[in-house]
Amino acid sequence: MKNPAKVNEAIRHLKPQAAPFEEEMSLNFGPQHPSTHGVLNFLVVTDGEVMHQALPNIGYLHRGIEKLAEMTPYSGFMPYTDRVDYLAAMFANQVFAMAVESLAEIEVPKRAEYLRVIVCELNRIASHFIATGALALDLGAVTPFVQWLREREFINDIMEALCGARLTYNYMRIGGVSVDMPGDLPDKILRFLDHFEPIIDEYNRLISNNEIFVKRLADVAVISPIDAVNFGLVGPNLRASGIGIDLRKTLGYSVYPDFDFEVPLGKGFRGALGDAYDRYMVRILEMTQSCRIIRQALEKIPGGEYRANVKKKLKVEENEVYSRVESARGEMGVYLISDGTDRPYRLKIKTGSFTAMSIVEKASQGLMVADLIALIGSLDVVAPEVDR
Amino acid sequence: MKPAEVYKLLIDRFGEDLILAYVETRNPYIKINNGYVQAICTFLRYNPSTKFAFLSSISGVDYPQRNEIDIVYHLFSPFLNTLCVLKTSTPRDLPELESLESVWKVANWFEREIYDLLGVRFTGHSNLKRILLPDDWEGHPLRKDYKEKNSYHDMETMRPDPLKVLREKNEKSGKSQ
Amino acid sequence: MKAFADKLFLNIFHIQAADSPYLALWYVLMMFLVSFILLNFAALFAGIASYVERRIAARMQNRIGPNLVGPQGILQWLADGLKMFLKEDLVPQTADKFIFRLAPYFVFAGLFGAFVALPFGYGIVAADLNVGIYYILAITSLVVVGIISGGWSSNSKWALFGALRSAAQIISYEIPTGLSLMLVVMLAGSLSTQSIIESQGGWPWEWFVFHSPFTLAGFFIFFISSLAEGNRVPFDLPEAESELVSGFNTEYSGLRFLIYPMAEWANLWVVGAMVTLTYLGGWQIPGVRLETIPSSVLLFLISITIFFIKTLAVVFIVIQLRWTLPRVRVDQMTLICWTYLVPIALICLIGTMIWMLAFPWKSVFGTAIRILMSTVGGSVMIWCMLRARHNYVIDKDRFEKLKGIPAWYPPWKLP
Amino acid sequence: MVSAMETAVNPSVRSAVRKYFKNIYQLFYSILEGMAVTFSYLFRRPITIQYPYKLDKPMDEIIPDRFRGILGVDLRYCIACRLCQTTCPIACIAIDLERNPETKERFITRFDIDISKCMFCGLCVEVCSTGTLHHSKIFDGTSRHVENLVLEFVNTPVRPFIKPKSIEDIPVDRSGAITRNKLKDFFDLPKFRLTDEA
Repeated sequence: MKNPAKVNEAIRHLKPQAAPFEEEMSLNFGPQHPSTHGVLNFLVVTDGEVMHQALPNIGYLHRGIEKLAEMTPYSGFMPYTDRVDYLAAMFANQVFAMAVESLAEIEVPKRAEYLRVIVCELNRIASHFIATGALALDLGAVTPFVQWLREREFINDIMEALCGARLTYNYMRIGGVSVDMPGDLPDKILRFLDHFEPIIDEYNRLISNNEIFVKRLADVAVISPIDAVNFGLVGPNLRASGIGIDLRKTLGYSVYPDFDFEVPLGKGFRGALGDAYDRYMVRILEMTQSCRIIRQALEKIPGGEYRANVKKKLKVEENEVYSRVESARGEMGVYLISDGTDRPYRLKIKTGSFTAMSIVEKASQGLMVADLIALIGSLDVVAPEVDR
Repeated sequence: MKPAEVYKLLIDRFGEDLILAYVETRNPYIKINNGYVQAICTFLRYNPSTKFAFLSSISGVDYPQRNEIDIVYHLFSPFLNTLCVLKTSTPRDLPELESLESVWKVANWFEREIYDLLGVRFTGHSNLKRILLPDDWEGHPLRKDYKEKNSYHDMETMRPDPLKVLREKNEKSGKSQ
Repeated sequence: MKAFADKLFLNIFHIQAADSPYLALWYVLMMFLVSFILLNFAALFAGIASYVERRIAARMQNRIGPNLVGPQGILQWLADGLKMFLKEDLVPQTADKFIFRLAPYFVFAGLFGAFVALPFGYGIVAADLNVGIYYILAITSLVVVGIISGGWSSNSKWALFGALRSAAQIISYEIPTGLSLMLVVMLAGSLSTQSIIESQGGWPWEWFVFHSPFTLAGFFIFFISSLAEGNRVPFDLPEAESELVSGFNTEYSGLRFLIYPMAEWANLWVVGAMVTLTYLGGWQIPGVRLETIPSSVLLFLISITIFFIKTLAVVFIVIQLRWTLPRVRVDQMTLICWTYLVPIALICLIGTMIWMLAFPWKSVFGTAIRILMSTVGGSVMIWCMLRARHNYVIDKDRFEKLKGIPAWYPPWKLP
Repeated sequence: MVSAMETAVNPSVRSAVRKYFKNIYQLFYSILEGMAVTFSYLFRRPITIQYPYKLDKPMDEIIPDRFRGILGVDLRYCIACRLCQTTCPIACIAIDLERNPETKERFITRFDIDISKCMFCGLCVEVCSTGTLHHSKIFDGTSRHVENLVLEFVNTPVRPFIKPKSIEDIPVDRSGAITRNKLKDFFDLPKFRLTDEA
């Protein structure tokens, strides 16, 4: 840009401490850009291929879901939670249902919990498809992304047969789930898993082990464990930095203690600990674990009711709760305050992408423009989840 | 260590002036004095017996009746496997609190969000700007008395409800009799 | 070319061309005819290659690909081209309009000029220049002028990024390209494309690629650096769509935009033909001596077919690479060039010199090494096929169980 | 850049050389493996279907029964309880009831659904006790005017459904095809346009 003063003026409100460079160029990365996942905007401050910093500018998809919650009855809010994170809608469903159940002291039937776990893990796999596939797509490899989309289509079909929707499931209800699974669904899921598990291996041969891909991600955008904690990273991003916090294990909510699974941690697979490749690889490894959980859940699933008796017009006593689940993007929390009426007094949704997004400002310093997309892709940021 | 024990620890350390109350709810919270948020959080984070390393979320709640805004901090300690909820109030007319940015970097964005949606100012925050809404937005939407403007930069914020339009049209033509 | 024109003149008018007063006119006429044919060949190839590439890519991604325009979508490229024709030609307001309009012509001229010196079969070459290789290297360098000026003049930061990347890329990769071509020039003793082919043989062990371990390395260096010069994946940095939106051609539209992808696909042929003629024995027919080819029309046609098959095989591999590999970063791109390709190319150059002196072409040891190396090359290919089969078999039954339909679907069968 | 520099400045020259050639080997090996994968896909069946040109079976059979498509209303069974109206979180259902002043009979005079607003959550269908409201299997509800997306199910006032004596009196004929035809009319006929008034 011709006028450095203008540049500094433009970025001043985003980052006052940014030292002005004489030969600086500010570049609008997004909101319409092929590899910002959703509508995001980064102001890239650069003087060539190497960036000084990328300043995220969010809010393009802010829909005020928290405000909407204050106007919607408890039972009617479930469809809105689908829209928080459209790639992993089940988790938002679950965390909201868990919050209300905890407040209203509703006992969820065992079968419903198992059904929840099955669909959540399927959804986690589907979400990681997009995360890992889109990362490969951002780095220029188109085929892996399409391969994963194909696999995701099977999961979408399963979900469609189960609850009638492919993306915005609205499957869970306060006190259970909306419908029991059809009789042939376990077989369908098992057949999918049989097909899918060797495909992970094949996918690794196609792209994960590819030397160019490894070189693009290894040692790029390293997030140290201290930074990860400081910036509140959650989920796979945190575990990639070597910190083994998985709410499924630590909290043991729902029926997760019944299952035998591992929490894959980043250990510097091909580079430093906590680099982009670790974040990618942790997601790939998590898929296998999700498959294990689904298999166990299908084996152990008890019969019986799938939905507790809940009043249609649910009123909750004055109380408050903060419930959390391990979503595909890490800890997703709902802070819910009830005031005795049939709608929440305040509902706050804490998402993993929001905190993951805030680290971009720091982690992007000194990266190249091409690495920025690797960083965003490996953090698996979903724009609507950031903005809510 | 249960939240009640954390409360006892805090009372021992800071006294009743700073740690106001311990309230039993689903997630019991500790009510703290709004002037000492940073000190208490720093203590909780670095004290070897608590080690609340993670700031899970910061939320703001508007209470027009009390004329106060509550700010709620959810701290999580993986070592104790405990969630610690700190709550503090700030007057609604001039909401102001200490920023926790020096304790957890992630507080930066959480506080910006609360500033954006509830209008709470955080002193010592490096970059207190609106984060979700445009910079020239008026009002703070999560306040209970917030009324949305009809237009923003000459753009309508509402579209006519087709159901209402249809009803009016039908009534005009006398179809619905 | 001149000889061919003379011969044609004799056959049509039954007088020696040199005797005719219209000699110059005849030559000009023939020149126009040849350039017309070449341009059309290049454009047709670019069009059809675009369709074929999309179909192949689709199959690699479990899709069908374009299949609506014409039978099996074979006219898709025409529809796309027509659409581009009808689009408005937008020039950004702040662009340097003259250079912006001029830039595509450089690209056009640079790539299509290369076709002049490329052979298609025995004796079929528009101009059998005695500096053919040098000419092709020189004229394809014109492309970068078009890319840089196009990217710079559109006054867009993304386009500028693309243009500068392209400059860095082409300047770096000219060197390994030139060095690895030098091996061939050394072996053939000529810069003419035809005589390079003529100095090779029909059988794999008579190709330059298996002449010595050094030429084998040189072959890969040449292949990689021609990918880089043609902006193909993994070196498509100038237009990296996920990084730079569309790179240097972001601001182009309509027919001016069409030139860029068309040149890219026409470049596929240039890459394929160059690799074929320098290292893979060109149009040489196994077991047939050169002198017998002109006497038989059949052999003549076979030579053309062989050249086309080899070229298209290389083109297929280039396409497959594009749909397999991610893109390298810009610093890795230069790094690959300067730390791997250039030093190895230099070593190969010296190594080939010594090899040529130590084991002449016809010596027993040289032949044995060539046969051995071609066997190794063949076994690597077989290993690749076995791996592909392994990948297919591993999921075959499970897919069949999942979907209820057989997984086998040969590529020539069209859905 | 950093990683490359680190590999270049290795303390041991020998291991650096080994790494140099290992890099080349790994590059070639992984590329060949990747190409083997893509090549094998040339022999696998395309997974996509050519909607709507070539379908193995009709769309109704492909779509599962639980599919949440555009809402359909079978007015014969509507008891006008308005549960759907109150349940809908976004208020896209409008039901009007009117009473004939002479005969004291109630009539449903309006049953409109604003499909442009509907988010297909299925909560209304869940509360509908008679099965009046149901999801059809229609998913392509495109229209040129957003106003056309208001589905009007009542043309002439309808009497609410009265529970028959036995369950056998209710015929089970709520198939997707009927609903489809029903809805088709609503899409084809431009019902009203906001622009007409202006």
